[in-house]
Amino acid sequence: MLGPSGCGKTTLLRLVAGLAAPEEGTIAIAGRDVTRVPPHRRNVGVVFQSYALFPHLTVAGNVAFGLSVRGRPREEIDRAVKRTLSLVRLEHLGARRVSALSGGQQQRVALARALAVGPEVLLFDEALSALDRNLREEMQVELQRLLREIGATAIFVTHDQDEALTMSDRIAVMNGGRIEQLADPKTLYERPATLFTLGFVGQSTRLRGTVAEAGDGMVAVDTAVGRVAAVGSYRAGSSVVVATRPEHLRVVAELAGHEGAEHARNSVDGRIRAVIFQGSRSRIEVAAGDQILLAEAPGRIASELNPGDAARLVWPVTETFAYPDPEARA
Amino acid sequence: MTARLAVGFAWLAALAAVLFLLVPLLTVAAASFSPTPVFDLPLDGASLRWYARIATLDGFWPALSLSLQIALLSTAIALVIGTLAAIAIVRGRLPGAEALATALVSPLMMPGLVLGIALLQYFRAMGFTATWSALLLAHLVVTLPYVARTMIAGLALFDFTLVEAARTLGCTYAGAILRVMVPALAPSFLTAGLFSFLASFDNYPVSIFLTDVRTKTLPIKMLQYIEEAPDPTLAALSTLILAATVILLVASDRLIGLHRMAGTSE
Amino acid sequence: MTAADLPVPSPVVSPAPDRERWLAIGFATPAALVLVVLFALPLALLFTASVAGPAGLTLSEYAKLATPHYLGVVWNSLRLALLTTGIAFLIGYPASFALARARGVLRSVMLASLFLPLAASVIVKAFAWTILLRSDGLVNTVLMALGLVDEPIRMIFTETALVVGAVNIFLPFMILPIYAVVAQLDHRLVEAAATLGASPAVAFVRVVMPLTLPGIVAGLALVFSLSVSAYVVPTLLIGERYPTLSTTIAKAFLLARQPGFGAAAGVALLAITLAAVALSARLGRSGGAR
Amino acid sequence: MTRDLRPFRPGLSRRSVLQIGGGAVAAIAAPAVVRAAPKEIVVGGPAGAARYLNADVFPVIEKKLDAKILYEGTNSLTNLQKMQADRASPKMSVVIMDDPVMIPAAAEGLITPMTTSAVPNLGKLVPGAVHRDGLWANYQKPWAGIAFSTKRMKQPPARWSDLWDARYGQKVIVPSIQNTEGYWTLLVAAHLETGKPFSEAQYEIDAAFKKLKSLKPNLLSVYTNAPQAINLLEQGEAWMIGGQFSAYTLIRKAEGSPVDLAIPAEGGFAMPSGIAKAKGAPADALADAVVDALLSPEIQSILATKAFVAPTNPAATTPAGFPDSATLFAPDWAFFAKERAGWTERWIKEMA
Repeated sequence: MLGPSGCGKTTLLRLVAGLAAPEEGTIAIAGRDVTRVPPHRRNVGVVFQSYALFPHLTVAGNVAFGLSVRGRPREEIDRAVKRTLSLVRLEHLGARRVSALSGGQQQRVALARALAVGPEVLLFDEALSALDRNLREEMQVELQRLLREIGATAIFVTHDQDEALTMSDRIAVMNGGRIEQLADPKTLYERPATLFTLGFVGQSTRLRGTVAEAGDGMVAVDTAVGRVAAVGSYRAGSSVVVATRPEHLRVVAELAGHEGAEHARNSVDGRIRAVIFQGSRSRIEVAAGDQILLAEAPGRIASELNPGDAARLVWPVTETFAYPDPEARA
Repeated sequence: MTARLAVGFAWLAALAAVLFLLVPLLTVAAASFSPTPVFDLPLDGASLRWYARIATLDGFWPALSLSLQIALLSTAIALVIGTLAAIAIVRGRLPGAEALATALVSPLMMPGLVLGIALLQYFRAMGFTATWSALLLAHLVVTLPYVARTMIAGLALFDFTLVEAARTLGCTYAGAILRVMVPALAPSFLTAGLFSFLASFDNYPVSIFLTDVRTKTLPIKMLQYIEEAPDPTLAALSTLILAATVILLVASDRLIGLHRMAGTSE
Repeated sequence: MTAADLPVPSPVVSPAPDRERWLAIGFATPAALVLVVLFALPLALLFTASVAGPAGLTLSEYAKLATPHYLGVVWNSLRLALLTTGIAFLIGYPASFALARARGVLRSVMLASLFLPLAASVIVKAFAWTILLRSDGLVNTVLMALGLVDEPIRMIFTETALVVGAVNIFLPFMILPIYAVVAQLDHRLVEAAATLGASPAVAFVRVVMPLTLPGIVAGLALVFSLSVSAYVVPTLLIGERYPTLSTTIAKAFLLARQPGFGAAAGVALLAITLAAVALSARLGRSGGAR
Repeated sequence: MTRDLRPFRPGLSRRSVLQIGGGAVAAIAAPAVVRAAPKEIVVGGPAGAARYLNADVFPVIEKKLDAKILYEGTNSLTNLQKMQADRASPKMSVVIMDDPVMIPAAAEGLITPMTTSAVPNLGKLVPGAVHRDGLWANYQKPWAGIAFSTKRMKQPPARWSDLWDARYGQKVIVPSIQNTEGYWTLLVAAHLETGKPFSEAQYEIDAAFKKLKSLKPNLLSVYTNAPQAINLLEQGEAWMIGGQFSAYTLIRKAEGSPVDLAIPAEGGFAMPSGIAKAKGAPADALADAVVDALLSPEIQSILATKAFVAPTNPAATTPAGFPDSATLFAPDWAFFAKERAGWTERWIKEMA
């Protein structure tokens, strides 16, 4: 579950865990309706943002907690603790107090504690956000490995799109308490269903305009910089925002021969405003009228571009999407 | 540099506080060995005659037993309802939380004897004359402020996610409070419980109006003994109570320690 | 799904706020019930006498309180409470930090010395203070040995003795609630503040003080309430030359048989103290939010 | 003053408040009614008297009456407050209080008259010992003088004016007027200021306060808590307590404390210890019998030797060295009881 702070993703997680109750609707885990089931009988494992490790218990005590609450025999608990701790590679720290651990270790204890009870669903609430960048990336890989080993369903809550794209099979983008789109990472990125998803996941270039012609799932939109074709079904006269990903925009030095050559392409003429070097790629800002359009180009091409040059931007119509204009609506 | 000074100052203040608090107690303990009937220091010689006298004091054991019953019960009840109220106040979803927090301390703002007179007339006006129950109810009012105030402070820094974590791990709400919040807040619970127990065990301004000839708490008996004669009997009695409290403190220290140990082996 | 039929984003609705609120109300109810049934109602009943005159409602009992003598009595109570609370805080606040740092036997001894005095009756401790503070007592002997004074200074039955005794009796109620909070304090926060460039003093004022405010407010509220309403302490340590609201109330009810006046003084005491405690709680809250 | 003596009466709002509270309290704790065993009786009185009454007096009476006496020893004013609250079903059948407390108890209708038919000894007491046609009687008269530290003073104080002697700066303690024995200092002050005999001086209160003010440099403390004051005297921190009485000081002396009681030349005073029956109390006949026993020569002889008090039954025998009861001045307690609240306030204002 991906979304900005306050969008309700943690609340949704708490609803799944049973720590909050819905006013309406149902929650089902593996087909079982758990809406009225209290958290302690839902068999979910939660890794909290703050980890919520019990300060009065040791590492092993924390991991054993869920099983000992369930009244399992001591030998079984000991075995499970040992197994789970080795899973998170902390078998040597069982007797430590949790306050004596580093952030990454604490995170792994929290994970081990959630895993030890053999939950049907694992819930992660911003579980990696407290870690520094390197550790976070390391943990992402390790978590993926672990989750594959265990084979449990895991729900991550995060506001970090990279983390979401890296770790998930499916992503629910949330905004204002609603799911904007539920899709696999690729679809989500390539076919964002809403303007919000488009804006929240990755970069975009947008133009505001009015639908001039419509038909067959395609629209032609008049924008401040000319007519643009896009995928979408709107009536003529609707206010829309057309958008595409910067990497689809190609900067073409003024080569007259290309004009109109490819029917399935949009093109806009403008002037290069800035070239921002970003390693393997560069970001290029092109001014067209009073609009600024974002494009990306491989370093090799970008090095030939200079601010002030005239430039034409070209991109495929199939990668251009039209969305209702939220401001016009308001 | 400033930090080191501050730490030094803190230790100095703590040392001064400890000495300051213990000096009158040591004075009492020393005076209890007086060979003369005068509650005074210095002593010439030492004697245990005032300890021997305690055994002969009439009504001492029933009074001690009553005081223990009332103190333990009122503390137990106050701990439960005071902690619940503190949770409600600290979690902040309670309308008028701040007003309730202040109101919960208000019984301490009344001189005990006013509370005693008020409760006496109130109970009698309702035809309620059972001394034991009246004492318990009155002591609940006396002990609740200590528990509530201490727990509100203690809970302020408590991370309630711990309770939620325990719930997702299989604890009921009550179980999570008992297995996680209570041990994690052991110092606060210990403080609240001891405040409450001792406030009840040492109370006389409220009790004096509610006790009767058959049902007297220890402080009321002690007041009677000192009225009979201001001799070192009271010093001896106080010294014994202090000794018992030391044992109680060591025991609770051990208990908390044991609890921690139990936690590690879980 | 087409773009045209996308739902309009709506503002966040927190789930079932009523349920949480009802739970909180449920939790607070037993304590509130005890307060109302066993404190507010009995006092209200007793205090109706303060406005009950021979011919209906009257405020004449309150008018009596407004005379210079009784305003002086109110001031005595406040002065005792303020001095006691202030001194107890000055000693208790730093001491609670040392207590939180102490480990092992040292901590046990320190904690014991805080709880132990609560087990000794105020009357016995007053006897002890008399022995310590009298003209040939320990304190005067030490002062003279140190050459600080030439002849014994009178301490018993003075305001000094009163405040010393009151601080002695109420100090644990300042230290222990603060300690309970300080002990939970995450020292990484102080370190974090230091890495942000805060000097120790600034880190203390901006980070540590606000975090320990719940403990401070608890300590101040307890000690102020206890010392402003103290009856036995002033009676035994200074006597009649320092009349307080408590001793005045006691006299009115028991000796003078003037429940009306006693009730009026009781209402005044409760009002003053509630105001002071509510104010300190509010200051604590605004300070904590800074 | 009469206005202030009115009992608490439930009004309308009060009743409704009680109903709310009653329901709630009943829900918390079901009331259990404790009934006294048939041959048991509760006697209320000052805590200070508990030891000698329980040790030396009650066992004799219990044997005689074949009954059990339970002694409720509490401060008189607290006892009065409890009697008032318990007036619907009194717990104490017999109460022992000083006359100044008997007077409000009588005014509030808490005590009931005794008759010579039920309490024969009532008719045999010295004149002036029975008040208001048998509403209460003085069963003993401790005498008051100046208690002094034998450790500090080789010679007992000879006159009441010694309390004012400049040699005793901060060495003197006097009882608060809130205590019955606090009256003696006021009375002596009036006598010293006006030169009139006690019987006339007792009404000269302005003069009394004037003289009393000049005692301030000598005062170490004004006590309401007697044990603390006695302790200071026994330690030798205080040299004299003005207006202390025999049933306290001489018992301490007998136990070995370095204190004694002097009767100054101007005369000593009779403390007014009264006994009465509580109105509507259980075990009425037994109460009569207990009061009669306490007024009997046999018991009063025991009291005299054990508690150092003057008997009020002339048939009782007194040990040697007791002051003649007739020389002890007994003041107008009704006047004292009426004025006490005002004097207390004035005392606090002027002596603070």
